[in-house]
Amino acid sequence: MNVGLQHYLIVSGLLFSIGLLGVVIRRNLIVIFMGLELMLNAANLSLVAFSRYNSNLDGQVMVFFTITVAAAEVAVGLALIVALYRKRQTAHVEDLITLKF
Amino acid sequence: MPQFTDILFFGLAGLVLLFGFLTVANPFSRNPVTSAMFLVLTIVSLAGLYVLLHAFFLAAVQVLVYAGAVMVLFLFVIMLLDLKEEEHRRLKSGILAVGSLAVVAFVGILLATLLKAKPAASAVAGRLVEGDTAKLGTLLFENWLLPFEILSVLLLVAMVGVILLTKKDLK
Amino acid sequence: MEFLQYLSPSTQFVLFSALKIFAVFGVVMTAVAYAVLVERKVSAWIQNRVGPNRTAPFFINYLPVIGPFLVRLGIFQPMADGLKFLLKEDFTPNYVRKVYFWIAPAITVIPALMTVAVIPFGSTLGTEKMVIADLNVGILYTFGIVSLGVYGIVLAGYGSNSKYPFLGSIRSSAQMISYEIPMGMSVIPIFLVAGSLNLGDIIRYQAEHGWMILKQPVAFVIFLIAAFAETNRLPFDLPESESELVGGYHTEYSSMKLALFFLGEYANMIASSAMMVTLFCGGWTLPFVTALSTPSSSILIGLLHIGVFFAKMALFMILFIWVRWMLPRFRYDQLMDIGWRRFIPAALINIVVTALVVAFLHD
Amino acid sequence: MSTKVVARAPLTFYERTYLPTILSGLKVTAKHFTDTVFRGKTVTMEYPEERWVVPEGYRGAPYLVKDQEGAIKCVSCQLCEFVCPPKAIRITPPGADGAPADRTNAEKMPKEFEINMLRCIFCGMCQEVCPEEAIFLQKDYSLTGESRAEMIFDKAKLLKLGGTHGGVQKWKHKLEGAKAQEVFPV
Repeated sequence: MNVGLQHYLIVSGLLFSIGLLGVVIRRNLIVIFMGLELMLNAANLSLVAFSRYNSNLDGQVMVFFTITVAAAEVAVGLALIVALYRKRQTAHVEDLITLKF
Repeated sequence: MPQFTDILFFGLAGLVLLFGFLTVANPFSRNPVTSAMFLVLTIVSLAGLYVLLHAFFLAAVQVLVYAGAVMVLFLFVIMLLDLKEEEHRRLKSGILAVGSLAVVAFVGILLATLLKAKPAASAVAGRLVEGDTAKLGTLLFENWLLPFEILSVLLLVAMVGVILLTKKDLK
Repeated sequence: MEFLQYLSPSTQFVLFSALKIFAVFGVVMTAVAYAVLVERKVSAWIQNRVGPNRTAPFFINYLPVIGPFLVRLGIFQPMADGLKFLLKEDFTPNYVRKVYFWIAPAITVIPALMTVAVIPFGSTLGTEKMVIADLNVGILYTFGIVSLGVYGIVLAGYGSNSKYPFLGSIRSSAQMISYEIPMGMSVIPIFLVAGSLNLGDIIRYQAEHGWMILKQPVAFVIFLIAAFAETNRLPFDLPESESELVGGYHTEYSSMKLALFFLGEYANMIASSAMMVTLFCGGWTLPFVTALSTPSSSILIGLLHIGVFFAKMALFMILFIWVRWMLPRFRYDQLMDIGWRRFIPAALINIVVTALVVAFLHD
Repeated sequence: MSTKVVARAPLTFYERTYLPTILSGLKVTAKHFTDTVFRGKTVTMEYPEERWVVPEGYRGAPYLVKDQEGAIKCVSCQLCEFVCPPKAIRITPPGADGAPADRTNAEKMPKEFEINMLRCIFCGMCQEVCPEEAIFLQKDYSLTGESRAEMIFDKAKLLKLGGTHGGVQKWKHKLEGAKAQEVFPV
């Protein structure tokens, strides 16, 4: 059996689902954030695989951009969580039920 | 006889999925630090998969940026926020059941689609490209120059935003 | 050596790689042990002391003149040190987070050893290249692995579950992340000049066009100082600053686990010395000697190249040790100030200037 | 006004590059390095081979001494035992039918004289109080042993370690003085 594009896509899909699972079942903001990171990484994997099997480097450039955006996103997201924690002393989504601070 | 790279693929893919699962739903510990550490392992194994796909530059960047910088940021925030409470909270079984069901359904749709789709004819060995740094750089600075520049502005904006957000008082 | 020709290329590759890995691992481990000895000896000499001069195995008494001389140099001290670390009580406080407490020392050591893999420590020995992995993205690999070294320290602080280690680990990881940036930026001009990320190519370029240290002195200075900060050596040893933080992240550690932290620190020093030799000081080449600056199939010359590399590396190691007694420890804000407000702009300017020069000369 | 404002001159650019500090550090360390390695100037004393010259007035372990004629000076008066703050000294008197003193003009000598060196605090009170100048703090400084029992020094050991100590031979001179006056004191 030869490993091909399909195998990579399946791994990527499963990883995406795992990230989704984390977002759905975990109630901690930071762990939810990690789930998001997993989903981004899954997308990256499929992009790299497409790039490899379609002989086109554009996919890798895309991944490069994704990684950069993810880094920026994590920085902003974590800053938000820290700011939230300062106000509310919690990072648990179930405790954040008011609309106004 | 399966090729060496195939064995590597299955090993790494297994590790990626296992570590990924332990990141979000570790049955033994709900400590966010443990989650973060498993996420690091996931990322490093993913870098291994990138190497298998001959995307060496991306593999290095993946480890450097994700594992080296982003995840340390995560760890910092977790450690400084003192999230002990998380370990004692009980997961609500209703959420757990519904969430799992939704995800399983999602996986079903995904797999059904992927297995139905025939891989393109171009996806064969021989004409595969290398993730060479020089080629990637040329591409980045010729075809993708505008997005690249926009991205740098985005990073700057993020930087300013983060500093503003985490400042204690904005006077 | 006849039988080697009957093996398939991939088997040969595996065989030679394994050999090289074992050789390099052995050399690095020995070098770590003796770096500790050199550290103790040089420290002693700078402080008008004698240093370790007692340890001797029983058989040394039978050697007439050379024996006492070796004992006086402390040649056998590393063995005693190693044995001591192995035999000491391994104490785990009951309040620590056990898993993290146990894996943190290992995580510190592994990246330090892995960085050595891409460094070409010689030209060729026979037909075999003297580098474990001749990667095209060699330097990126190194930086990636080095950035993983932070985890050992962060987890040591988190796992110890007490104040001083935690403060030490926070300081250390902030310091390491901060200095990775100027360090990474400082090497970019080298790739601009040499036109490759492969360390072997960089050495070849230096053999032809002269050492990088002459062409990129600013980059060298930034890299050198960032290397001090990355390896947590004085004057940047804030994480373990014993006068304020008791011992930083190794406060709660003892015995072999503590030894692993030291091993990681010294292995990091060795790796960064090797990196500086490779990037700035011509690797295994020597200028003005043609035989020593071109790869050759002769085993003798190959060994000489390795010798040259190790001699240069040893000089850098001694520099690392010497600086420890030259400068007092920086304050934390000074450390961050130097990293962010001096080195990053300097490295950026260096990149821009080099890029302009390269572009100008290229056309 | 007890406070004094120190005028701190702003650093020049050259000073702010840390170069002068680094260079002076290099100079100092290099000087010490060459001094040690090439000229052998060390401040270390390599202990078992080289011994420390103990200064006058050092208070080491107390030992019993003999006089010039090799006689035991101690007369078992037990003052030292009484005065010893940590009660490290134990003297067994000879008793009614014990051996007589081995020198003239002394009534008795101790049957056993023990000093527990683990208890001794080297205060020198025994030396101070001794009317016979029979016990002296010596200059020993590496007093070690492998068991507690070993560290209790008995009479023979104390005498052996103490050696002879001239000093004033109180009773001898008293005797001579008395003889000169033809009054026999004892």
